[in-house]
Amino acid sequence: MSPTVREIIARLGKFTLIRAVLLFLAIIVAVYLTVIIANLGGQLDEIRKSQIRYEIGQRAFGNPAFRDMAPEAVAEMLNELAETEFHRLGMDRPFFPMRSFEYLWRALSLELGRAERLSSDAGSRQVRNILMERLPVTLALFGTSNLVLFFLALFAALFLSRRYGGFLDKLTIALAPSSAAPGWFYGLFLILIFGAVLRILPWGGLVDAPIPDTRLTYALSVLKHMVLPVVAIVLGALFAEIYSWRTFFLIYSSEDYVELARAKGLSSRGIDMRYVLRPVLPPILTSFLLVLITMWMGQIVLETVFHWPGLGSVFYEATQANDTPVILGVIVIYGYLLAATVFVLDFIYAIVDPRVRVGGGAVRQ
Amino acid sequence: MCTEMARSSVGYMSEAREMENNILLSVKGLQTWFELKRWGFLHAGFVRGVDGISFELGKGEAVTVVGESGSGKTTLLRTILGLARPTAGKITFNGRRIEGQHASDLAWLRSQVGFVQQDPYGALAPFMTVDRILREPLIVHKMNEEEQEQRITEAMDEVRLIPVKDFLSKYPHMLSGGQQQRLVIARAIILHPSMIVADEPVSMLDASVRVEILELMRKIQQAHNLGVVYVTHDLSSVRYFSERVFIMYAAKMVEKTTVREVVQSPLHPYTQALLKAIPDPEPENAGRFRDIPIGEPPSLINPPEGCRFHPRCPHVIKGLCDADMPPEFEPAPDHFVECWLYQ
Amino acid sequence: MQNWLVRLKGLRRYPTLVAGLLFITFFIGLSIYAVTAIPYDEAIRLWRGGPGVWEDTPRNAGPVWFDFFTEGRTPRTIVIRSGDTGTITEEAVGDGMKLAEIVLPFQYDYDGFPAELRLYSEAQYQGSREPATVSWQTPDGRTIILQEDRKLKTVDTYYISQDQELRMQLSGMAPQKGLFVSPDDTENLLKGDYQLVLTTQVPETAELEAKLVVYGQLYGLAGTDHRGRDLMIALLWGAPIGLMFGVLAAVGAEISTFVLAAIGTWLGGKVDRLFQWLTQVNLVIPLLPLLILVGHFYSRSIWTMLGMVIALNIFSATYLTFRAMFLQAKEAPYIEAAQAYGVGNFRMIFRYLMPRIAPTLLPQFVLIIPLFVFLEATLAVLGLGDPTLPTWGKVIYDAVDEGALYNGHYYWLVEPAVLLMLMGVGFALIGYSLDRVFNPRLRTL
Amino acid sequence: MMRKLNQKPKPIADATAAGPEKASGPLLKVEDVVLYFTATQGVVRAVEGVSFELAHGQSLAIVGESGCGKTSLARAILRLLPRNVATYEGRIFLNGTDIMKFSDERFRRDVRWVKISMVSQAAMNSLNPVIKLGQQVAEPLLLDNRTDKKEAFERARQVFRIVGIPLAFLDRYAFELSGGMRQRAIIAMALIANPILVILDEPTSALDVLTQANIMNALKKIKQELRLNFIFITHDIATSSELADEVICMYAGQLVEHSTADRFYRDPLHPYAQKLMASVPTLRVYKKPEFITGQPPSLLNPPEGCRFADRCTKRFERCREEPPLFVHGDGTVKCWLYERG
Repeated sequence: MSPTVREIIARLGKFTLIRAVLLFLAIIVAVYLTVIIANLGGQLDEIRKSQIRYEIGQRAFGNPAFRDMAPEAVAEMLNELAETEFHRLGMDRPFFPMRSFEYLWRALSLELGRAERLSSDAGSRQVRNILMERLPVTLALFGTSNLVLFFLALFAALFLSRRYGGFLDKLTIALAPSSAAPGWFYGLFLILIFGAVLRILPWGGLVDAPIPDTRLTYALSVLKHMVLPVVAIVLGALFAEIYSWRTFFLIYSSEDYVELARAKGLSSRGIDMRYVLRPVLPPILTSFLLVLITMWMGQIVLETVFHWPGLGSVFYEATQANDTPVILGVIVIYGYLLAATVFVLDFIYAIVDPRVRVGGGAVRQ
Repeated sequence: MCTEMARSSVGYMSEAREMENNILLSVKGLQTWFELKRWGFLHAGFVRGVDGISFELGKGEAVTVVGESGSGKTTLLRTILGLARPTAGKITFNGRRIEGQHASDLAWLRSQVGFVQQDPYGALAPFMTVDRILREPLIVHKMNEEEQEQRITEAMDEVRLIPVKDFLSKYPHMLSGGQQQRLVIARAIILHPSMIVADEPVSMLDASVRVEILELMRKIQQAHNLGVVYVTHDLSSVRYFSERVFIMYAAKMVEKTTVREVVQSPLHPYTQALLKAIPDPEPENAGRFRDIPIGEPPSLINPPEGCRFHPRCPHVIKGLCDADMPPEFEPAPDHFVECWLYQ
Repeated sequence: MQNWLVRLKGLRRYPTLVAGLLFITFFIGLSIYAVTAIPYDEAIRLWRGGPGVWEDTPRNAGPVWFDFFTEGRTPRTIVIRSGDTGTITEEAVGDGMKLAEIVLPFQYDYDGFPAELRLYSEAQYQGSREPATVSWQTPDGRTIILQEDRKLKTVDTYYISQDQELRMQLSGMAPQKGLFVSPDDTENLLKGDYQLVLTTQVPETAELEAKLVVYGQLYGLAGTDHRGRDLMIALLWGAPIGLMFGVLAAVGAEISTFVLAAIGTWLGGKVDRLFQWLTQVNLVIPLLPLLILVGHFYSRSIWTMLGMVIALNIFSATYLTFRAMFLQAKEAPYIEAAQAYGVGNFRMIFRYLMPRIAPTLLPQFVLIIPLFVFLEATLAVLGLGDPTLPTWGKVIYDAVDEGALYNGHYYWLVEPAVLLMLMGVGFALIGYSLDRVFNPRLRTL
Repeated sequence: MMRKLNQKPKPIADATAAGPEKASGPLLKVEDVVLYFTATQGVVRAVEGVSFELAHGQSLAIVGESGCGKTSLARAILRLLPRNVATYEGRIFLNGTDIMKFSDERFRRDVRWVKISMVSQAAMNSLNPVIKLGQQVAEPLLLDNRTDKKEAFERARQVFRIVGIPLAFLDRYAFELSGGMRQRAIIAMALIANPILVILDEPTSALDVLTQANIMNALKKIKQELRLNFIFITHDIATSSELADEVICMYAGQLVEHSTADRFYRDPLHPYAQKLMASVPTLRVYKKPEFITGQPPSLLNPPEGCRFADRCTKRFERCREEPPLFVHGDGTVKCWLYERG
């Protein structure tokens, strides 16, 4: 009998579990690599030590005994205290392997201690709070723009696949190279036209200067601010995606089962939905995954250009302010976000492709 | 006809004595299984390509293996060529062992066995010229320059791709189906092998060209006294390949006999079914129904218990055929069959 | 390789390809011109600046061809040196001193006011510094005292336009405007001959020199940036650097991935699974932030960046596309035939597998170049480009950083952006048309 | 063991055929059908003016080497034209009505998969991988709401039984089926709309011998019970005799001989047909097969006169002109040898 729903869920569960484990292993290796690169010149240790000295210094002020000592004596005492503290934390042990794993664990759990200069809007100096505060803002922009891109490209590609050789088709082929430029690049021009010259859309930022009071006006203002960034992101990849997906459709619509569907008398709309769109989804998802990966990278500059207070701009501020813990924190968070993107798309892939859902035969080595 | 080679039918001689009484290829209880992996590392069973096969081939003797797709015939060929490692049994070529050797130390076998494949266009690298295609095996076997030139022209003459210089600079897509297959044959004999393995050499050619290529292969076989193992699924063309024929089903050789015997008095139920199924071009066919077993060829991953044909066999003996694997019987001289009906 | 040539000859029928090739040959020409016209160290000197390098160029001046759009003649920069157009007259006044008078005359008949005025002077002598008076003579005979007793340093720069007392003296008008109008008609400019006179009493052994620069609004073909650097240098030199970075990165990343994919697919088993997993890891590594980390900690030189980009792109996602192609090629019967006549692993990979897929590598390779060209620009826009090199990304960074959009210097941002865009589009045009020629699946459409 | 089809489902939207028995003229009449394609090197003249008639209840086999235009002829009849079609002319009468004049929409609604259906050559991947089998097979009945869902699936079960597929396979996917089963599913799909003519294009060439024979048995049973007419296209002469009452032999885009099965398989008229029959190895009776030297002409610029001339052993000077179709006994042949009739 055909596999019951329970079996399908069990198979999907097993499939996604294995994917999740493999992805998590990948994140560990990626972050470990980052930690190693970061500490090649011993920077990580410097930061850690300066943070410890700072804490010791804070504690020392509280203690009245120090207040009346001569300044050199105080400095010398603090140094001593710092040295014992370093020893206690085993800072003098060799970096490999033990301490590197310790850094790895701290990085993975995002406890990177205090930022050197930056602080979150809520005033906290903890790296994790700074990042967590900015995460939803980035996700909002990233999510909307890529959903718009996906559906716009999908239906444009489907529409074009039936007009092979038509004017619109040739136009797309001519425009496809426009996606060579990333989103932030179009952002600059959009700001130039709509912000500077026409002055009808805000330059950037999340919301109007005097924060609107009601929730509705606040949301509207945010939407208004999102228009340009979303258009920039979409323009950065739209035509290349339409071109490549329209090619997928063309190749798949010359498959034998589409010929048979046409022979069976299905209307072209019927064929598109069941015979072209569904079988083509898996390769489209794979190609969209690659787009998302490059999108994440483009996010940094785009947010900077649009002053969009997300992870990207905090990363830029961190580089300007030379704030290493925050830089490390953002890299780790991006690692998680990339892994999440890969996982989500893999999961959708498993649902869409029956071979995985129903379990194709084992692969012969 | 090929030289009828005297040999005793039952016992198998030790390898050493095989050498001088011209046994070219001896296969005893051969097994070649592939491990199946799911998601790259989970063991998911074995594909039993060849599962206990024995036969012998004399020098200069041709034999035909008839088997359908999924019967394991390709695995048998790959094992003889040393491309698939046998998991059990013995296989020796010119007295030297093949099983158990790693692919790298089978180099001596490479020049000894020529390989003619089914798809003529696919068997030729599309980006190489004819000259390059023929030169590659010679380069791999480290032959000097003039030896290469001499062998290339000699091989092309033999397969009548003449005038030679017209073809040398051509690419495979510029040749017709027949010419492509001739080039494949030329490449197979260029290393002066002592045996040719041909996997359905003519099945993808048009009827009119098919016979031409068959006759060419027969001429080459006799000229160089080559042992040949033909594989085909087309029983009606066996008579033009060789004297002896082996019928293969689900990774086993169910019947071994001469062409005349297989047509006049097939013993194994599967062979009988094959004969009933294959039409000759006669108008009466349109009216008649063929009485052949239904069902599908068995999977080689978990084949049926006992005799592998029992689920489709019209004469199945309950309790015997579906329980134990039938050994090889010889109900008539030089006519072997693996079926409990002849115990 | 004969059938490659046939296919290449057939390319003429593809207009997009011809357009793409035109763009790229333009940039190659630009690069050759840049490298020959302004040799490397000359470009670096002009770009990195240093004492006196940017003195003669105005700040934030637009490109000269702006003039076509404005009917009037926008002011250009005028430089008057005491050595040539200016004159020095010296007269001994006893006890080892001399009275020196430097006159720097110039004719001003532009329609607009100058952007800025500056007086550079040098007075080489020992002992305490002597006061000097600077006066300004207008075409209608008026003389305005700019500075009463300015103590001239050995190398002195007098920013006339920023001189607040002068501004007060000119009833609040900015000096570069006030000095060029007659008192009764302060709106439109007074054209004619002007001159600046510098008189000082210095020891006889003193060597005096002075230079007045009347900065115009336009300069050169590309205009200047906030430091007065001629953007033309960056626009010219941006081309070879962008090309070099893009092509080398593409070669490094694509070829290595291609070879590894061939090896991984042919050997199969553990090697293939390891490479696939490394691709997974690579997918999860955030490329740009890591590059920035390296640039931040170690060095931002373009060579380190190039090395890192290639290293991080070896197991990029294209590995999976190549792997799919190689898996298909591996099943071809001629591979099995080659195994049969004894071809080893190495020869199989390099002479049997790779030539089969190589044609599809070309379009992919060309399409990757613009991504790397923009990556280099992205690094620069984040302020992490190679500090020494004049690149387009650096110009964009300065423009965005200095708020070019806010105060209307659009040319500053648009010029490098358009060039960057054209190079990217050029490669993409070639890449897409090659894709249609070489990609077997597309050819059948 | 095959349940006799008791009642024949009401023919649906039966505008043209007045039921196969009563019609007077031939079921199918093809006149001068021409089909050319544009390829990069020039115009490929795949079908060059083919004409023939097919009476009711008769099955026709079309044989010929690869590239002779037999598949193109089938596609021409069912108007399944690829993008690069150059010329498509001629007249095709189905039960007396010229369906060539139908608009594409009317052809789709009234003829394709209503009166004529097809079992395509590439059966192995003719099934949509992401849709269940039952849906695909029942689909033609659900178009233009010809029938409701329940009746469509009932009909699907019926045709599955006829071609011998276990009913459980209705909600399986294509990749779960063996080659033989997929082929039967395609045949079931062709029968679903109760057509009067089914075109079989190399239905079994990719299958093993026993499965092929089983499917041939099923087709013969369908031919007898449903009184269906088949056009059976294959390059395998021996298999063609399984289902042929009449045989057409094609060469280089032209019909060279059309005669009854008895005539063609025993003693064909056209020299090419004779050579073709001679090159087929037979199992039961020993005869030394011969081969035909040379290759078929290119369809880009076919030679003047008879296209088989340069390979024909019986060539004489008349062959420089193109021979017309001569009537000879109850068949027709395109060869000057039969000029006197």
